[in-house]
Amino acid sequence: MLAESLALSAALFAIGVVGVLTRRNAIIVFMCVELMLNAVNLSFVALSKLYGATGQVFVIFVMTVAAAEAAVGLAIIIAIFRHKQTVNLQNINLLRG
Amino acid sequence: MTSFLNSIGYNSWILPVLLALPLVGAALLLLRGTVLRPAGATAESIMRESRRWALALFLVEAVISLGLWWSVNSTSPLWQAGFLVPWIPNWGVDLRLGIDGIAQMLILLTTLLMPLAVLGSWTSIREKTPSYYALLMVLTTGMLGVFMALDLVLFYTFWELMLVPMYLIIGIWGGNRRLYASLKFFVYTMVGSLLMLVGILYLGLQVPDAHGLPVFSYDYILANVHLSSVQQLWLFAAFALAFAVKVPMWPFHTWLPDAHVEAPTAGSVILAAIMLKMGTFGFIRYALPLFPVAAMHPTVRFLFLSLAVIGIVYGALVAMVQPDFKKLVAYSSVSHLGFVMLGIFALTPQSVQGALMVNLSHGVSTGALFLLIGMIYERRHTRLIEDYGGIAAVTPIFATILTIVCLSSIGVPGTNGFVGEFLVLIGTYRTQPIFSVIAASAVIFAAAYLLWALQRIIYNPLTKPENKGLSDLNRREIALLVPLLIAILWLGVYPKPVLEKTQAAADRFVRQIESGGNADAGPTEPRR
Amino acid sequence: MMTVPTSGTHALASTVAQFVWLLPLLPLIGFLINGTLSLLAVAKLGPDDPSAAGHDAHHDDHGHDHDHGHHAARHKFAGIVSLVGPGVLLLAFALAVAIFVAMRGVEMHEPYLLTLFQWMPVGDLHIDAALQLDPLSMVMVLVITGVGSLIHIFSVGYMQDDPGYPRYFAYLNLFVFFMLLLVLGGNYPLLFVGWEGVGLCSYLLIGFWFSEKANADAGKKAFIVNRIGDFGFLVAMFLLFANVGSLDFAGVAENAGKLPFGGVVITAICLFMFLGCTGKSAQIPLYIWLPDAMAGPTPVSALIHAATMVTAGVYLIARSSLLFSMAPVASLTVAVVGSLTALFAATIGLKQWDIKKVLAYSTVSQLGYMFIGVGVGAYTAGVFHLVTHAFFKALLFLGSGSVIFAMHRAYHATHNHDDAQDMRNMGGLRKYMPVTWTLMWIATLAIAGIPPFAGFFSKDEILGNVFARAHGSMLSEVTWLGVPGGTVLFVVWGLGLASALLTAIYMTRMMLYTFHGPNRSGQAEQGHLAEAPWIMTGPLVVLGIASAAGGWLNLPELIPIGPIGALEKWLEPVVGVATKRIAGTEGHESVSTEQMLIGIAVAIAVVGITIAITRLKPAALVTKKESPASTGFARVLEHKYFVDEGYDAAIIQPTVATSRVVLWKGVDVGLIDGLMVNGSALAARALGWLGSQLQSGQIGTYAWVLLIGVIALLSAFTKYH
Amino acid sequence: MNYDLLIPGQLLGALTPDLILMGGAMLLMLAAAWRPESEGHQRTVGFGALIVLGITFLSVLWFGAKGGTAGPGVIAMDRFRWAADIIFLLAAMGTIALGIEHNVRDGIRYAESHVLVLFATSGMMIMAAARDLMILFIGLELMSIAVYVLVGINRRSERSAEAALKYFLLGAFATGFLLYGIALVYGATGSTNITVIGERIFSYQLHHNAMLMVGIGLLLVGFGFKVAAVPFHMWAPDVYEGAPTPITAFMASAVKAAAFAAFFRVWIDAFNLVDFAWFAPLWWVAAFTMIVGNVVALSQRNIKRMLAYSSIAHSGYLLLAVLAGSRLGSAAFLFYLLAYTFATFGAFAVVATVSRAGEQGLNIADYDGLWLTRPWLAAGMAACMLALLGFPIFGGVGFFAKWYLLQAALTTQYNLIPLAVLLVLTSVVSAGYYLGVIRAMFMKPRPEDAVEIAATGKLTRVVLGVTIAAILGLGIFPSRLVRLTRSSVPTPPVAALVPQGTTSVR
Amino acid sequence: MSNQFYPLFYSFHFYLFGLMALASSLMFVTRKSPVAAAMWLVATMFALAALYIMLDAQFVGVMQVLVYAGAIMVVFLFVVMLLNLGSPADLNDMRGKWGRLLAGFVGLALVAELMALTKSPLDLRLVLPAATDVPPTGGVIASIAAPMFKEYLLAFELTSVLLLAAIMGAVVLAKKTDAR
Repeated sequence: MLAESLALSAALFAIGVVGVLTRRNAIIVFMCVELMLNAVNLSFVALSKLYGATGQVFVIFVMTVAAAEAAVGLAIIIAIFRHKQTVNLQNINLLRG
Repeated sequence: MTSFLNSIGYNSWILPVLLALPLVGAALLLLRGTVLRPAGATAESIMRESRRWALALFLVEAVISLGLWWSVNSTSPLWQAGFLVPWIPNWGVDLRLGIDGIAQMLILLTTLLMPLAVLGSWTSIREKTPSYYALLMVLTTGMLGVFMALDLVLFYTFWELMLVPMYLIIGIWGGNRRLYASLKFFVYTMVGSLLMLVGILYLGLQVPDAHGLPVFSYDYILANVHLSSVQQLWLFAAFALAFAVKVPMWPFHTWLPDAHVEAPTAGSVILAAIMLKMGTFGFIRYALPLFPVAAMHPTVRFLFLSLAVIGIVYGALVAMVQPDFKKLVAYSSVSHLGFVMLGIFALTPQSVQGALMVNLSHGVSTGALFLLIGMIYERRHTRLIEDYGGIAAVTPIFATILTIVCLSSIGVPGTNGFVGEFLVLIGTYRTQPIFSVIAASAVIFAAAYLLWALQRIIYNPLTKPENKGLSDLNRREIALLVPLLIAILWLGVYPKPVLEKTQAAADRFVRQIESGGNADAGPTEPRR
Repeated sequence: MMTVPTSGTHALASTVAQFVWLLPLLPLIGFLINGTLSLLAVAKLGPDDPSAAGHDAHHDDHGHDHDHGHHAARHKFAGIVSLVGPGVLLLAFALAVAIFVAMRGVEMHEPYLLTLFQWMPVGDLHIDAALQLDPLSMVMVLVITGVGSLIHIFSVGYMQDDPGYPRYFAYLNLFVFFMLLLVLGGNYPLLFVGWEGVGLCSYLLIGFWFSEKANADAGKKAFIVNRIGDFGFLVAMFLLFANVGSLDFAGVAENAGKLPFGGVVITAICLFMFLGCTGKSAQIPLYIWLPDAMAGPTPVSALIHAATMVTAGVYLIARSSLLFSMAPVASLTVAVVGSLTALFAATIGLKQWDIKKVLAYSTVSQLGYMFIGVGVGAYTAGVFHLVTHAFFKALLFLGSGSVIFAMHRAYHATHNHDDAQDMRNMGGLRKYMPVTWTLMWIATLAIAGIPPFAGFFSKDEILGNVFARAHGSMLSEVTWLGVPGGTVLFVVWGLGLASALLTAIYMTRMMLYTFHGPNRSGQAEQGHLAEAPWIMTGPLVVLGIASAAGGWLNLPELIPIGPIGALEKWLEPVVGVATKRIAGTEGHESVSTEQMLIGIAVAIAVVGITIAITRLKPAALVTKKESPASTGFARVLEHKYFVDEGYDAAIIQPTVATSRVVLWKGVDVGLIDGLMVNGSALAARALGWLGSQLQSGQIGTYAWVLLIGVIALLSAFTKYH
Repeated sequence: MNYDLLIPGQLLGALTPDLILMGGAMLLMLAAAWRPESEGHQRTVGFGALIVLGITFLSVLWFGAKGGTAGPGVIAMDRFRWAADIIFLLAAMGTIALGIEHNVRDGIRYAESHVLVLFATSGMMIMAAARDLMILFIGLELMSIAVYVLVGINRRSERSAEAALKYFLLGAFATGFLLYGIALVYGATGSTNITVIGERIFSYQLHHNAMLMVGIGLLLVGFGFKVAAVPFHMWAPDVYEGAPTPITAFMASAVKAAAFAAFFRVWIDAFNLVDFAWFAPLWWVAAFTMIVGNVVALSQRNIKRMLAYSSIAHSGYLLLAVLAGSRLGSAAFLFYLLAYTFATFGAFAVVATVSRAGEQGLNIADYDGLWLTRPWLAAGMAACMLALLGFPIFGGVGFFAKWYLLQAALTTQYNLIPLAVLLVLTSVVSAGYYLGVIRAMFMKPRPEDAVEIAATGKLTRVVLGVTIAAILGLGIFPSRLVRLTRSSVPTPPVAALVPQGTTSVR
Repeated sequence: MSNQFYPLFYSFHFYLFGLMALASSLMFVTRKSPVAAAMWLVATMFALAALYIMLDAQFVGVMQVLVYAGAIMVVFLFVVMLLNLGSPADLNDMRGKWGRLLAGFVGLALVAELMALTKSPLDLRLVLPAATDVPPTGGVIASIAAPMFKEYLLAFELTSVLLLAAIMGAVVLAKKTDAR
């Protein structure tokens, strides 16, 4: 099932990417990134079948990182919402050029 | 004189001292203008003080450099007044100085012109004078360094060193379009020189020393680096571009008119008299000896001869229709420097010597022209030829000197201009008759543009009321022009001492190139 | 100045000739003194700080109006200048005479060479500052210093009221210096120094009254046109050095023989050299500057534009006779151009109204004669005509100067602003200036070729030589542009005769309109017309004598009224070889032919004068103001065949326009600066602007760009499995 | 000594400087929370942070001087690491020094901002040390998360918040790629250890393994994002502009340096053998980075944006060192990074001085005639601009940095001459905007209505003085630095790790 | 790749959960409402957790449910609610039709390129013999604990620093802006 897992991982990753490209809500974009990380996790888990439990350790680390990112990311989104009253990325383009 | 100079070890310290002195002066002057600025100083008092110090420093520089006239044995195959201190050993870069007859003349030209440049700025530069004179000093170091360096990286450093002061001099104290002109000057020069940088690097890495480190010593590269003709071609292109921009050869010349027109008087003088010479010097010292096969490849040679001749004729023709006198002189520089390039690439003893002579005499004549323009500009605040006319009636001394200088620029025999051009042309004729004949036609155009301008400035009816009140030159101005007039006549009537000094180096150059670079004639290591 | 006589063994070395360097030095000293005085007189040094001084508008200095004659007061240095200016010339003349005497005492097989210092020693090129004294240069030196002295003296009177008095003498002295350098220089480059130097002085003197645009224009034109010729001279020198290996006269003489006779090289050398001569000596196609040069003071016209400088071309060819004798085609070219110029200028001279212009075209025409002479290898004849022409043309110019002086004084007195040089404003001056009238008639007869005046002998010798060479000489045996040399020379001879006829006509016309008939200068002015002071008439008298008796310098065998062929013998060491080479063995005509030739020449001169006297009606003339514009061919002649306009339209304007529109605005500003330099800068900026437009501030866009990068990168990486 | 990294005690020993920094950061975090936020407290903590950095710096110097090697394991003990650490620490000190005064002006009173700089720096030090992709990843995240916050630390500023959001979202996006790349490389080689990866590629002939290729490609995306290489650079200008100026300086120097250090080590140690695959893509990335960075910088009016694009361009130059990939490349790389850090800090110190609260005074037009009122400031800025331009003497060490890069490029077996030529040509373009600043400062008059520039703070003065002195001093005497960087190259562990349970191919 | 035989039951469920993950992730990216999208993401995570367990990574599967779906996603939802972004009406969230099409296309291209990774077989020599069949002694947790606290001790400790920094950062950013 390794090949299938890797393929599924790639597909999920691509879906996450497509989500980033199509969505304009900052939170949803962020969630799409989370999906990408989950897809990578799947790869790690699948590979751990092959190389031992190290891959699973990586997944734990990635989860931690994701949690940390979530904390900071959501704080940032709240901060911008305070300024703009929106999280629509289309309206967030003060910095340009 | 020689024994006296030997007794004080002149040759062992003169080059570094010449380089360091202006830098020290610049630092002191800058400090005086800022941190150590006396209480209650006005712009006027600062101006008076800084110009006095600058003049004093440049006079000292000029006087001590005069010893080179005697101390340098120009017939020796060795570098003279050599100086060597390691700089960046890991990169094979050293402070390696030394000169030959050619460099000697250019150094003297530089040191002797700088006091005049200061005098030319005496009253016309009134703002930020300490910085101005400090920049002039740094510029001097850069220019002298270019003529002294025997290490390619060092050479490049000096080459670039003079760019910034000149950029600032044009950009800060220049005319209305100074921003455009200064940027153009800078970028133009940089395009060429950066490619040369790559070329220098490539050369230095060719034959590493015993420790596998690159070597950038000129002599070492000349002796040890053997390149294929394709390599030579590329490298020659990189070097030649840098120098051709500086010379400037057609079609890389368009920075020159703008830079000249916008620069303050001293800037124009230095640009024309010395900086352009660095380009030709580069060809003689670096581009040709290092890559003789490429340079003497028929196509390349033909190209450069053509560009030189195009520059000669084109510069003259375009100069003819310039409404701005400074621009006219700028284009005339293009024409004159074309002679130098023609002489170099024609590669006969006469043409090369002639090229060196044109180098010097263009420095003197064009320097004087720019000084004169500066003087009249200070009075009338216009450089347009049409704004003058008939002023010989009110400013006879100005008119007389301007006439003499113009004549020397035209190349009337008996003045310096003739000797160089004649030698270039007669030498060139032996190997490149067609080019020589086309170039000789410039004697007509030169007369046309300069005399036409002369007529419209000092002759014709004195109709403009503003011109009727013009005051003639003052004592300072006359005093600063007289040395140039003497040089004009001296070089024209009795150029032999100068020709003798450059003879050995020029002959060596010709032999070097003709023998395809592996000549044993190249100067060897400097004395330590 | 270091004097290192290299020819210490020469017979002249121990004579006064060793001071030959003093010859040019004397006028140089004069120049320096006068020049300094000139500047001292006018110098008002500016303020120490010109930029601060600004323009003080109350500076009411407008007194320096250089129009001559407006200032009654003499120059403050007039005394010392009057002493120095002509003084140095007289000293030089004295020295020249002394050297001449010394030379007569020794056998001059080879020239006396005095090397002062090395000038341009580069590799195998050795150019010394060396003076060369030989019979030819001696002749020239005598003419220059002699005629020059007279003209200097004349100038003291003529220029007396001019505010630029010291400047004038400075220039004049400088001119003599360069002229002496020209004839004394021991090699071509040094000769060239003098050559250009005299051009320079001519420039300065033509534009002496520079506040008039026309004068300044004329000076500039003279210089530039001369420069075209100098270009040729330069190329000739390059050719010489490249092919002969030397630029010394001695070296050239030694090595020129190695060149193939009549070959391309020698012909090219000679033709380029002749191009130089056409510039300096005002031949077709470069003659155009000389008539304009009359803008200078009249003594200048006499000295520079008649007697000395313009003959430098003739001197050069005589000096290079060895070369020309080896290039028959070139020699024929010289003769043909000379003859065409002679005729062409003479026709223009027919319709000029300005008295000096008439003389100017006459000079051009006579120079053509000289070139015919040296062209056909009659070097002595050419030089002979040079000398006699120096006498009578200087006289004519000075005479006209004296007329203009009188006219000007009269106009000045009555505040009339009419043209003082236009013959339509003159007439009947004989009454007021009889001395001038007499002397000018002598000169006129001389130039027309009436025996026994000087011009008759020299002109006849030239025409005779042409005729002789035409049937049986080296020249007659070659073809010139496909035409046999003999035929060419016959044509030349014919043209020479024709111009002799015209010369007689226009000279007589000039005399008639100026001195005869009723006076047209106006009632008021007539009272002020008077003969010039003695300082001006004195030199005229001397020149008159010379014009009358100059023929005795080189009498033909047919007229044995004195030493036969003195000049020919004198010049034999210099031009003898070349003359013989061209003339060949069968050079001489029979006595009867020669007699016939003389007869024809005299007849033509007489006919010309007669035609002029009978056909021209001075009484019918009206003043310049009232004259209607001429029409038809007369108009063409009056406008000098529109040659100036033609040059202007065909060469000058296109060159200037091309330079401005195509080269400067097009190539420089447009192509290189606009397209390449600023264009690339602009392109970079435009690209930058585009790039910053892409930077829209939208995270989505950024993610898109990033992803495109990802896809591109991955596609590069996935091709390796 | 040789550290056996499998023994926890020795591992900690090998991490001494990092631990000092992290410990100090934690202590300061407590200190920051100890008192209510105020300007004075912010300043106190800032000085504390400087002290912590100083101690760390000394320990790094000590390690660098003493040397020491490490056995197989997750971190390296080579001088490359210490050299990189020196750059991070210098930048961090500069950031805090500028930050203390800048915070006061902008009304940022959180002492935590300095603590976050310390955290970010410790992340960087981990990155420079990491010999394992996982460690590298966590170090990178530690750095990134801290910097995300720092960018948005000016809570009053909408721009700051926007910059933080952009940086965060795109950063997280790019992290996804990086992580996926790590996973795939792991999948292809069975290890995340850089040394082992390199060895396995060699011993198992993985040169054309597709998973490895895709993995490398994705890693390149991840690193490319962090170093702001085109086309992953789009965030940089916006974020640089929006971030508080000291943080911008920090990002332009330290963050980039850390990413590059890790990038360099991974590329040289792990993927050296598959250069055929990454060489061409990276070549093009480098070329585009130079071109886009320099060209777009030309049209900038805001000086921070301009410096952002300039920073992009410099990433392109640095990629040349990665491409050269040699020992000399490493030396040139470190040399360049150091020179660039100095120049950047000098420039941003001036920017911080000239700017005013509320993101004012950041346009190049605000520099018009600066020379007339603040000559030293203008001179300093000019030196920095010329250093960034790579100009000899006046630009000091900037020239030698470029020179070294070119030297590295021309001494490899790869044909980097076209890229070297592109480097110099784009440098010419860069003259267009660097000189623009000089031109504004020196050649234009000071506008009548120009706002007076506040006095330069003491710390800013120190930063400026030190950087300028370093730029000019090293520009005249670069020899020692050359020697140091030449000896600071990534070195493999002393005893190569032999993969267990596998048989060697040969 | 591994040519190990899998029972049909196992395969069926593997594919089932795989398809669920795929389908719910597609739903996730296409929902307009943030809340709905978040719920679909949670579904994806559950499906993935099931897959983890099927891949013998039971501990990770549990962590996935607890940490990811349970904690992280709750925080997401919390923020959505906090900012009152619940209703889709006031959001023009999605790109236009062309944007979506293009994104889909680009996504396919990306998948195609990523799929290349499956093209070359993994080198079996790399595979640890112990990991192929024999279940590790000490249970599932021990097999994870060993590398985590030995080889990756450093990484583990670093994550704690990371979390610390993140917490502090979040606090600093989310604190109420003080009045100026």
